[in-house]
Amino acid sequence: MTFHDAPLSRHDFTAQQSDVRASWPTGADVDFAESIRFHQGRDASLNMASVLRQADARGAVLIQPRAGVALLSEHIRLLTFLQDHCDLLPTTIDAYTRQNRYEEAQKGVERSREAGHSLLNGFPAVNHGVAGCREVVESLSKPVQVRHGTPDARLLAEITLAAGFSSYEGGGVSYNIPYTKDVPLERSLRNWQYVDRLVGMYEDEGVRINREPFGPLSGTLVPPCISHTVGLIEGLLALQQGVRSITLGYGQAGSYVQDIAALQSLRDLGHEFFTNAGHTDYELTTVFHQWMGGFPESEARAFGVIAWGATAAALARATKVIVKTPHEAMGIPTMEANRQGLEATRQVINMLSDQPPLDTPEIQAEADRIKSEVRAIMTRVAELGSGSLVDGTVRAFEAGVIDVPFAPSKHNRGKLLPVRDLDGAVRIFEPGNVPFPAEVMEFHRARVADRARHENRPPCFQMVIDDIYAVSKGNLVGRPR
Amino acid sequence: MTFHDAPLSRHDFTAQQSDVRASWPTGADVDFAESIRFHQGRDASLNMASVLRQADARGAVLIQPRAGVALLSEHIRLLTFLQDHCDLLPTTIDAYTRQNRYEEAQKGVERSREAGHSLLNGFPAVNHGVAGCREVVESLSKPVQVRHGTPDARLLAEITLAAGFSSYEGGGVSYNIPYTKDVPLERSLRNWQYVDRLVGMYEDEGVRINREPFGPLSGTLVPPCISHTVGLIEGLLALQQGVRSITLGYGQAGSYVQDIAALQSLRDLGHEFFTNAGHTDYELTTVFHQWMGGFPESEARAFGVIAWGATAAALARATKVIVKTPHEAMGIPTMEANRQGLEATRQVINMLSDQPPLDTPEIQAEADRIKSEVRAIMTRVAELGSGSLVDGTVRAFEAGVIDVPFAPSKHNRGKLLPVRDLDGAVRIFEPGNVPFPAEVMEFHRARVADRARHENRPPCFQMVIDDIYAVSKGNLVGRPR
Amino acid sequence: MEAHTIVLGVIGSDCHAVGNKILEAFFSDRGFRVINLGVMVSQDEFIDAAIETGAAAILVSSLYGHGEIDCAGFRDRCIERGVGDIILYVGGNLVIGKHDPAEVETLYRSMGYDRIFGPDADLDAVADLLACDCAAKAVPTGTSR
Amino acid sequence: MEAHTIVLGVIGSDCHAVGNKILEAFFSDRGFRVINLGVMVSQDEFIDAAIETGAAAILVSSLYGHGEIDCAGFRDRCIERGVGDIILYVGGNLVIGKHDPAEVETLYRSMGYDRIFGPDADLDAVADLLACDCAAKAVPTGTSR
Ligand code: B12
Ligand code: B12
Repeated sequence: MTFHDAPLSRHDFTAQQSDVRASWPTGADVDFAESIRFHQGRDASLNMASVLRQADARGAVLIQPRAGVALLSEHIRLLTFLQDHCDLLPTTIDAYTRQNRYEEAQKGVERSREAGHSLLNGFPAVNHGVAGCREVVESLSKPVQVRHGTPDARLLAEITLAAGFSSYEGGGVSYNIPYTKDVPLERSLRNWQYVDRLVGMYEDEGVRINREPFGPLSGTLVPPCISHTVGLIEGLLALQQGVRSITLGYGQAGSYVQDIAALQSLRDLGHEFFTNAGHTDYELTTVFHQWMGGFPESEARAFGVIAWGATAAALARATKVIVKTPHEAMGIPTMEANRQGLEATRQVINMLSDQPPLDTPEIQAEADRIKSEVRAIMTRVAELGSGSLVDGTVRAFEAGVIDVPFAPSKHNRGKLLPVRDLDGAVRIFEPGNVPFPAEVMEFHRARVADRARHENRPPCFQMVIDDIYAVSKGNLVGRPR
Repeated sequence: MTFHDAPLSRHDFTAQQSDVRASWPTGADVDFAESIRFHQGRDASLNMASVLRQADARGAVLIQPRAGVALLSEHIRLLTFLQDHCDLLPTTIDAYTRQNRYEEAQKGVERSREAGHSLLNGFPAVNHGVAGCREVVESLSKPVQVRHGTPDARLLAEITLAAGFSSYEGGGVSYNIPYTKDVPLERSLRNWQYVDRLVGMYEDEGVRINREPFGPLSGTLVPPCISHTVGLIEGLLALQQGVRSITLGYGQAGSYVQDIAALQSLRDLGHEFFTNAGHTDYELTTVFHQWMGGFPESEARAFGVIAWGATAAALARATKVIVKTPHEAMGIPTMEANRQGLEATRQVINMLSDQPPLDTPEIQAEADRIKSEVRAIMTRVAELGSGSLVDGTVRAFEAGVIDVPFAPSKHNRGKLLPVRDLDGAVRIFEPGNVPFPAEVMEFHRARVADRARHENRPPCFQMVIDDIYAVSKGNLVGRPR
Repeated sequence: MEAHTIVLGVIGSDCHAVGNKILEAFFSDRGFRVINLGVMVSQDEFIDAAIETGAAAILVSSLYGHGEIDCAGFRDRCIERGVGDIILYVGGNLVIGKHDPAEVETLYRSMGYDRIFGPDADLDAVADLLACDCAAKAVPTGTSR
Repeated sequence: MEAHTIVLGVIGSDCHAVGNKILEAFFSDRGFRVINLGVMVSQDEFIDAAIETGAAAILVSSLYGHGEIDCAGFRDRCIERGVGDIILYVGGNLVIGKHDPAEVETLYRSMGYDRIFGPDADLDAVADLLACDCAAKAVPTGTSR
């Protein structure tokens, strides 16, 4: 299985670049040469790729919050507070910026200034421009990553990377399908090729920027094979454009057997697909997202969910964990709630990181199953693309070969239906057009049938709905009342 | 290995009973016949033994807080609030009552009334008498247990069991060695034979009262073999007196391999020793205590510790878990903090109880090691006792054959020194006179040496001190700074 | 009795799709005729659909925190567009951060929403209320709401 | 310089032994002559030991919550017994429940304790203070503390 998508030519890239930079006034301030000098002058401890590489070598599990507010000074205050409690810093971008609605973001900034508190759900980095973002980066003593959900993230990348951010989350699938309603996949994939090529240009100048496909997708009962496939595709697309530091992500399902197997298989598959595609000179690390579905409202219960996520991450030795907060069900966390999530996570990870990682025959069997599912899907993607990964991906989504449950995008089939089995693992109830190997599908069916028998009801959509609510109501499997 | 300690004769019992009941005015109100009728009239859902038996059959993990305040109405309010968040209720007794200092307890009640809040660290059940305790029991819709730390708990048992409590924690070793300074072991063992005989008399009348040896002892780096030995001794002594429902306890060490192995081996050893001693008609369940050592002051970190305890308990399928609170490091928890500990615990246990219990070859190896240690110690106890378990136990403590680390009692040798190994398991640094099998001791030494090498310091007392502080400082193993 | 028509959607740039899919399934199941516009719906799209289908009510979701901005002026816009008396419900995580539900309710009431729900809304209770509100609206009275 | 003698113990019916064992090891290591009475020590036992050994200071621990009752009147008792100017430190979980440390400090200061510490006391800092206080006491001055 080889893909021949070419790196964006300098010509294509430059043609796009002037439009991109002209699409909002702050784009004019990007100065690539200056920003290379800036990055090169910084300590390795401020570079995400470098810090991740070292953690990976030590087997350490790092922690990172989500955080972003409308105003520059507030945002700096927030991150300065959080950096004492975490290893890696984020800058979460607001939802207008994610849709390139910079005017609305500007209005949000102004209204936030009037209100005296943030009315935006993130930091509008484009509006704050290179100088504002540079101020953020320079105020901090840990590596900072841009975390968002932007199908066309070219201008955001130009500005934030120029400012000194050293990691950039997202990808043409993972920041489209779960985040938009009607952006054609080919368009977002092309736009992300630009971002990856930009990162590749930094790489060409000796500056390593980390790239992280967004693993959790819709955050809701996503079977590992689906999110792994998307991560591998985005990883391969990034490598094609010259990216060298890739962090593959996965959102906690809640079953420890499945979660540990998922993280193991994600790493294995990454190396398998990347080396098979001829890449050798890359760094691969992993990120585990604490439970991404609906949270319980009770803060105490939320702490339970947070700690269980920390446990799975530590037992699986993820390179880093994205941490939730006790406010998750209710709203953007206060600084203090954010710190609490980090502290609870840190305590568990510290207590566990001296202990052996967990591996059992069940975990191995699960990992093998995930691998065979992913290989089957990727084989179809390759067939559909006849040499082009972009084409293969677009056609795979059209055909429902890749299908993300509960995604809002029209370009996602939405025929696959997941459901939990008796042990709490996410299984396939309705495969849609995803090409599961026959014996694997047999396994899923049998597991779902077991549960249905146990609950005395046929496998049905209500079961899926019950599963969606289950964690927020204090369980993992959504049992009938 | 058989022990021939006889059940207390009716004559001996009655002779003691009048003194016991006369030792504080409220003793006069005990009416055994009435209390039998009361117990018999109650629903099975209010009987601890019955609820534990059913949970055990279902593989459910129940949760129980600690709670007790000075004043009756406040205590009822507290438990009424907590019962919606737990499965089993406690009544934690204050420390004056534990030392039979009822005058001081009385003063505490009065001063609490004046102050408008509790100045006692528990509920002075003897002072409140049968009628007060009956009011507690009748206000509640879950089984209630007496939890204390009383070397001479005869009057407390007379009063609380008569009032309708259906479970009684403690034992002649576990409520002496960690809780007192100079009470001769033989005396507390004899006094607890009285308590067990009293429970046996309830049993004779068809009322099953659950008994629970206190597993955690000093709560501080106690090697599982030590606490298991004490639990087995107290279990056997109870069975000898006619007790039929026994819950063996264990305090979390923090290493999941060791903790799961400890709970498995505790159950196995219970059946092994109880049936070998000729008992067949008994019910055995287990209790797992969330971390019993020093807690972190940060409430968020405390939640991490609490959730990790819940995780180990669920993965090991303990019958019940005793739950800590986010206030643990600071003081007796408020009602609200108590609820938070329960909710966090419940969330984790619910999410895990659908999932398979954890078992690995490492866990089996650890469980086998614990079993061989316990068998070696129990063999010496039997030899020393030549047929009497009471004598064997007294002599074993005199000789340091059983040795509880960090216990305050003069009747404990205090020569055994535990320390964590590289993986966080509690190992033997200095065995004192505890008869560890040679190959097992070899293993401990090797593990400790490994750690010492890794930390570049000899195994030393500072290492032990570092381990004592470790969890409260956010780790498991106390690494040198 | 004829089914009441309701328009459902997630307002603004909000992509949270899961609750929306559940609401569609739930209200259909409870006998409403549901026009679901999905995520990222503008005020005018809501109103267009309501006018087109003669809907009795619009159920607006906002999860992502920009509700305070996106939802403002919705009633005024309904009045401008000639459907000033349509039933307006709003629900979700309606403001940035964790806030007292009573404050949130006051805020949205002042924007002209008839009923305001948090993320913990009991859907059965909502459906009952909605049925009543729709029925009351169907009965022509002299006074406007 | 001669080592200062200090008396150590856990007051009342309190059995918490771990901190006490650590304090003994720590203060010995820091050069004090430590008389450790262990757990469950009465006020008079503390004072007896202090008189017998000519101790400069008594370090009282209370962990279990009854400190407010057990520790009251200690300074008065010292005065009665003729060692009214002995240095009195107290530390641990000094009241029932989680309280503002400042309140706890005021409460114990009113009982006549010179220095009051929570369970998070930094022992190195304590030892430094104690050495100073003992040295100051050793220098005879006209004024009493
Ligand atoms: C899953 C999730 C995601 C997924 C969404 C995938 C998808 N496309 O659906 C992903 C990861 C993509 C995501 C992205 C973002 N999210 Co989000 N997300 C969640 C999460 C964890 C669960 C949401 C969910 O599916 N719940 C399950 C469903 C069944 O419940 P529900 O959505 O609440 O809907 C129910 C009720 O609200 C109610 N309801 C809803 N609408 C209405 C309307 C009426 C009339 C009535 C009666 C009832 C009602 O009924 C519904 C069914 O029961 C929540 C937090 C939580 N709840 O735990 C955060 C949350 C909603 N997200 C949040 C944010 C901020 C974002 C982002 C902006 C990223 C960021 N800054 O962190 C982006 C949004 C980008 C965008 N353009 O919208 C915030 C909103 C903050 C606030 N309001 O203060 C939340 C609360 C998390 C938090 N505490 O920070 N998210
Ligand atoms: C282990 C433990 C036990 C063990 C003790 C075993 C033993 N014999 O030592 C057992 C299980 C037996 C136990 C029993 C009880 N315990 Co207890 N126990 C603890 C626990 C978890 C840890 C204590 C510990 O060993 N810490 C480690 C050592 C190194 O720290 P430390 O004891 O705090 O000592 C340090 C500092 O306090 C300070 N310090 C102490 N004294 C002094 C003095 C001076 C002058 C200075 C400068 C410093 C100083 O320096 C020490 C060394 O660093 C604490 C809670 C916690 N801290 O997390 C509860 C705790 C102390 N126990 C408590 C209680 C109430 C009890 C019981 C009454 C049972 C109950 N109702 O829950 C019984 C006591 C019966 C009795 N007669 O005393 C409460 C006290 C409540 C309060 N003050 O409001 C606590 C705080 C738990 C809680 N939040 O409810 N306990």
